[in-house]
Amino acid sequence: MSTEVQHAEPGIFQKYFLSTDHKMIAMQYLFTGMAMALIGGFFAYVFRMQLGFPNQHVPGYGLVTPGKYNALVTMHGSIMIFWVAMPVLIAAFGNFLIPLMVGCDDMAFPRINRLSYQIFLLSALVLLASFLVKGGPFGGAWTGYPPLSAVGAYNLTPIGATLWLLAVALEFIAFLLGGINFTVTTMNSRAPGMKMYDIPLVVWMIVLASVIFMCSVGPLIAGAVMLLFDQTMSTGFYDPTRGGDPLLWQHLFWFFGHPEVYVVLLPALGIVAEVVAVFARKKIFGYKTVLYTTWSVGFLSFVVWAHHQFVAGIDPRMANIFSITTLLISVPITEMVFLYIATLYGGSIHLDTPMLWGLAFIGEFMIGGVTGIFLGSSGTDIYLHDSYFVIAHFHYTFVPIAIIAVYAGLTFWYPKMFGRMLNETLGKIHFWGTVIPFNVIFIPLFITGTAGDQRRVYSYAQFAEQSRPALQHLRTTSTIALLFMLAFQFVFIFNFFWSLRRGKRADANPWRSSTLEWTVPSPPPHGNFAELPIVYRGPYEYGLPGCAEDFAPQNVPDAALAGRSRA
Amino acid sequence: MSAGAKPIANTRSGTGIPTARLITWWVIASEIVIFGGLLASYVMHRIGHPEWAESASHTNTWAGAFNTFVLLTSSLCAVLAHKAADAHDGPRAARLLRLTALGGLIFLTVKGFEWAADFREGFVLSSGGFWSFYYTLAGLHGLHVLAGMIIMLIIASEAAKNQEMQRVECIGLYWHFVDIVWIFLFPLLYIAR
Amino acid sequence: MLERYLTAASTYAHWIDYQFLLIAVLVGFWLIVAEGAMFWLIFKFRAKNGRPTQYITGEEKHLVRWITIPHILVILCDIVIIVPAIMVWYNIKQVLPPPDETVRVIGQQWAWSFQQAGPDGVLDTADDIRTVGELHVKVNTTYHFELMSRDVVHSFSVPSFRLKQDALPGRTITGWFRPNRVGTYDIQCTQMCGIGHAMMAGRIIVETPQNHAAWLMRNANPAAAGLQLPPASAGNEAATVAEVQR
Amino acid sequence: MTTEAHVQHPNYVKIWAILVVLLVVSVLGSMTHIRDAVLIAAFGVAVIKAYLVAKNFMHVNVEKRWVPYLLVVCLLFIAILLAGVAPDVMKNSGENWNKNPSSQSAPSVAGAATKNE
Repeated sequence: MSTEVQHAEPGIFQKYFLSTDHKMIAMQYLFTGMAMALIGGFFAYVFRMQLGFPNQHVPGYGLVTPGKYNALVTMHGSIMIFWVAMPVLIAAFGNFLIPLMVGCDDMAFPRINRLSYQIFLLSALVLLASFLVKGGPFGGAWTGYPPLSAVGAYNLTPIGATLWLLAVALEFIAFLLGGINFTVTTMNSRAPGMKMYDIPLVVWMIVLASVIFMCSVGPLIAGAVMLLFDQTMSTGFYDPTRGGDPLLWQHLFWFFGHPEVYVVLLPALGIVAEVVAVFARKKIFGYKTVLYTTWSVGFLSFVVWAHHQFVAGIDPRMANIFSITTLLISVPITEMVFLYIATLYGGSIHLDTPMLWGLAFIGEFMIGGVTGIFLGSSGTDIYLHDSYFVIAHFHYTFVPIAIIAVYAGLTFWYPKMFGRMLNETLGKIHFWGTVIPFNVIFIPLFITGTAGDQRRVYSYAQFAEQSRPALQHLRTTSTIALLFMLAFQFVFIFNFFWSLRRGKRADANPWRSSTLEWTVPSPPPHGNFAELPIVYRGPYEYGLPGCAEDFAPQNVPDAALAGRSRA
Repeated sequence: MSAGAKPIANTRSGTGIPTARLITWWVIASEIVIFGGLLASYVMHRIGHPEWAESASHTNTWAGAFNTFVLLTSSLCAVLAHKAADAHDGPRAARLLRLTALGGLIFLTVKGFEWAADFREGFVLSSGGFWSFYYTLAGLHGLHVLAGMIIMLIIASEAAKNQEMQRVECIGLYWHFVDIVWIFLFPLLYIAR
Repeated sequence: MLERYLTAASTYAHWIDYQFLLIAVLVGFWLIVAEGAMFWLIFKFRAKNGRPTQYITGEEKHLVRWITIPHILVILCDIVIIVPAIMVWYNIKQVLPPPDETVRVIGQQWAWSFQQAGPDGVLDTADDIRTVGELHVKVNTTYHFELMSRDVVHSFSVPSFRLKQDALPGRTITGWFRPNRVGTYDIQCTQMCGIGHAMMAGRIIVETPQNHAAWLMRNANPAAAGLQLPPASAGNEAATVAEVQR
Repeated sequence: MTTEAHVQHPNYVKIWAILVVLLVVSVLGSMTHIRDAVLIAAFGVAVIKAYLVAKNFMHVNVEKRWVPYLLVVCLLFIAILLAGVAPDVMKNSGENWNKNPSSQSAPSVAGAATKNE
C-alpha cells in the first residue's frame, strides 16, 4: 500500500512555512530553538562578563546596570528552558523521529502540528518584543514570584512582565497541542507488529515527557491567568493585603516546575539510550526496567515540588515530607543511570562523536544528580538555597540535557535529516572544546556557592564576606572558561552548515542501526516509507547470535535474518 | 500533503480507539488539570477566608440554577446528536448539534445579564477576593462554552452532509465535560455561602 | 567542611556543616564508583575488530545482581543521609529554644530594618531601637527574629550563621539564632526582589555583653522622643572587636 | 468513515430527567440555610450528577479501561496539589508563622530606607 500522494509541487512559502510534513515542522522547531539558544547564550556571556570583570564595559553590550542584569538573568533562564530545551528536545526530535521510528507516514494530526509551531513562533516573537518595550524585558527571575511580578511599581518592568507572562502562556499552549499530537500518534499510529515493548526508548521518553507536561502545566496555566489579572486588572490573587497569598503562585509554579525538569530530562535520556545502544553495538540492559523506572520517575515528579521552597515560608512540617519524596525520586533515577552504564558491558564501543556526547552526558549528569542530594536534604538546603551551589547543580543537569544530549542527537541523526555526514575531526574538536570548559565553568561555582555567594546578584561589592579576592578569582576563571566554550560552539555551527552542502553523502544507514528510521533513504522523502513497514522485533537487537551482521533491523522477518549479506 | 487528504497515521487505531476520540480524551485530561488547579485555588481561599461568604451571598442563585438547567438540556441534545450520528442520520445529528449550540448561546446570554446586574451593583473583577475568583472561574468556563459552540457549528455543517460523523461524538464528549465543570462550579459559586 | 569556606558563627552552623560533610562523603564515594565503572567499561569494551558483542538482554540474574546490590547500598546511604537532615531541619526550623531576646526584622525594597527592645528589654515599647541595615546582638544569647516584608518576597540570610528564611509580605515568620563568635557578618537578601536586590546588604555585629550594653545606652533615646537612627558607626567599634578577638 | 456503534444508547431523556430532579434538590437544599445540609446537598448532588453524565452521556463505562484511569489520575494530581498547598494557603497560621491580618501590613520604620555607611 504505497503512499504516493499526487499534489502540485508546493511553492517556497508553502513548502517551508506552511508545510504540514512532520520533518519540516521538526526543522522549523530546531532552527528556532538554535536561534534562541544564540540569544540565550549571548545573555549568559554578558552577565558572566559582569560577574567575572565587575562594572566594566562588556564588549558587544555596554555597561551592565543592576536592572539590566536582572533582566539578562531572567531572560537567560526563561529562554534556555522554554525556548531552547523544550522545542529542540521535545518538539524537534519528537516531530522528526516519532513518525519515522513508529513506522507511519506523518503525525496523526498534521495541521494541529503546524498550528503548534505557529503558536510557538508567536510566543518567541512576543518574548522578543518584550525586549523593546518601555522598561525593557521582565526582570523578576524566570520563576516570576509575585508580588514582584504582579505589581509594576515593584519590578519596574510592567509591560515586560505582562509580555513575558503571555509568551510563557502561549508556549504552554503550543506544547499542549504538540504533546497531544505525539501521544496520539505513538498510541494509535504504530506500524503493525510494533507492540508496546518494541517502541524505541526515545519515542517512549518523548511521549512520557509530553504526558507529564500536559498533566503538570494545567495548574500553572490557571496561575498564569490569575497573575495576568493581577498585573493588568488590579485583582488581588497574590496580594496579601487583599486576601491573596504569594505562596499560592510559588506552589502552582513549582508543581509545574519540577515535572518540567523531568519533561526535558526524559527526551535527553531517550536520545542517549539510542546513541549508546548503537555505538556500543549492544542491546539496552533491561529495556523494561528502564521503562518502569521512567514511569515511576514520571509519577514521583508530581510529589516533590516543594523542595524548591524549603525556606520560602511554607509550613516547616511540610519540608520533611518533601525531603523524603525528593530522596525517593533519586532511587529510580540512580537505577536508570546504572542501567545505562551496564549497557556498555560486553559491547564493542565505537567512540565516534555521537558516542562521545552520549558518554559525556552520563558522566556529567551523574555530577548534577549527585549534587542534588545536598539540596534535597532539607538540613543543608537552609544554607545552600538560592546560592551559586544551586546554579552549579542545575547547570550540571540542564547543560547535559539541553546541550550535550542535543549534540548527541544532532550528530547522530544529522545524516538522516540532511543526507550528509558531519565532519568527524571537527566534531571531536567541538566535543572536547565544549565539555572541558563546561566543567571549568561550573566546578568553581560550586565552591563560590559553598562560600556563600547568593544568586541573581550583579556584584558582590556590598558584601564583605563575598568580596574576598579568592572568590573573585574563581568567578573570573569561570567567565574565561565560558568564553572558550562559546568560541568552540562556532566550530559546530561551521561544521553544521558546511556539511549541509559539502559533507560526505550519507546512505540510508550510516551507523548500521536497527530502528525503523534507518530503513528509509536520507533525507526521508515526503510520506516517509515507500512500503509501510511491519515490525518483527524490538528496537535494540544488536549482536543477535545467528545473524549475519551485528544488527537486526526491526522490519526484517526472522527467516530473512540469517541470509542477510552485509548490505 | 494537500489539506484534505488524511495521513495514514490518522486512520490507524493501535489502541482500538479512533484517533478523533483519543485526542478528545487527552484534551479533556489536560482541561481537568487546568480547571482543577483554578478550582483548588478557589476552594483553598474560600476555606481560608470565611468572610468571603458575605460577598458570595450577592450571587444570583436563580440565574445559576437556570443556567445549570440550560446546560443539562444542551448536554441531552449533544448525546442525542451522537445517537443520531451512530444511526448515520447526518441531517438529524446536525440539527441536534445546532440545538446544543443554541443552548450554549442561551447560557451565555443569561450569564451576560447576570454579570450586568452584578456590575450595576458595583461588584467588578477587582472588588475583592471572591469576585476575582467568581469572574475568573465563570469567565474561563464561558470561554470554553463559546469555543465549544464554534467548533460544534463547524462539525454540524459537515455532519449535515454525512461527512466526518465520528466528530459528532467527540464534540459531544467535550460538551459534557464543560457541563460537568459547570455542575461543580454552580454549588461552589452560587450555593456555598 | 563548610567552615573551610566560610566562618561558622552560630550554634547550629556546625550542625549544617556536619550534614554537608556527611552527604559529601557518601555521595562523593558513589560518584567515584559510578564514574570509575563507566570509564573502566569504556576502556575494557572498546571496539576491537573481530571481537563480536555479547547479546545481553538485561534479565540475566548474575549480571542484574551487579546493579541491584549497589542500588540497595545507595538506598541505604539515602536513609543514612535523610535521618540527620530531618533532625537538623527539625531542630532549626521547627523547635525554637526559649528566647533571651526578640528582634523584629523587616525586609523592604532594598533595605533590611530592625526593631530591638530598648533598655527596658520589652519590644514594642516607646524606647525601642530601630536601625536600618545594621543589627547589634550579644554573643552567646538566643535571639528570636520575627521576619516580615513590607512589599515583595525577600530572604533574610546570614551565611556565617547558616541562617536563611524568606520574608513573605503578609506573614510573620519566627526563627531563632544564637551567635557564638564575636565579629561583623554579612546579611544578604537571597530572593530576587527587584533592581536593588544586590544593594540590600546589611551587617550583623556580634558584640560582647559590655559593648552591647554600651551601644544600647548610646542609642536609647529618651522614652518620649521619636525614633532616632543610629549615629555613624562608633569610631571605637573596630577597637572593641580587635580587643575582644581572642 | 462511518463510526461502528460501539455504544448501546440508554434512555437519555430518563437520565436527563434524573439530573433535573437532582438540580432541583440541590437548589431546594440551599433554601434551608442549615449550613452543613446545604453544603452536603449541593456537593453530594454535584458528584452524583457528574457521575451520571460521565457514565451515560460520555459512555465512560464502555470505553477502554485506561481512559477513566487516566482521568482519575489527573484528579489525583489535583488532590496532591491541594494536599501540598493547603497548609500554607488555606490556614492563617502554622508552626512558627502566622498571616498578619490583611489590614495591618508590616510596621513602618521611620525615615526612608537610608543606607547607613
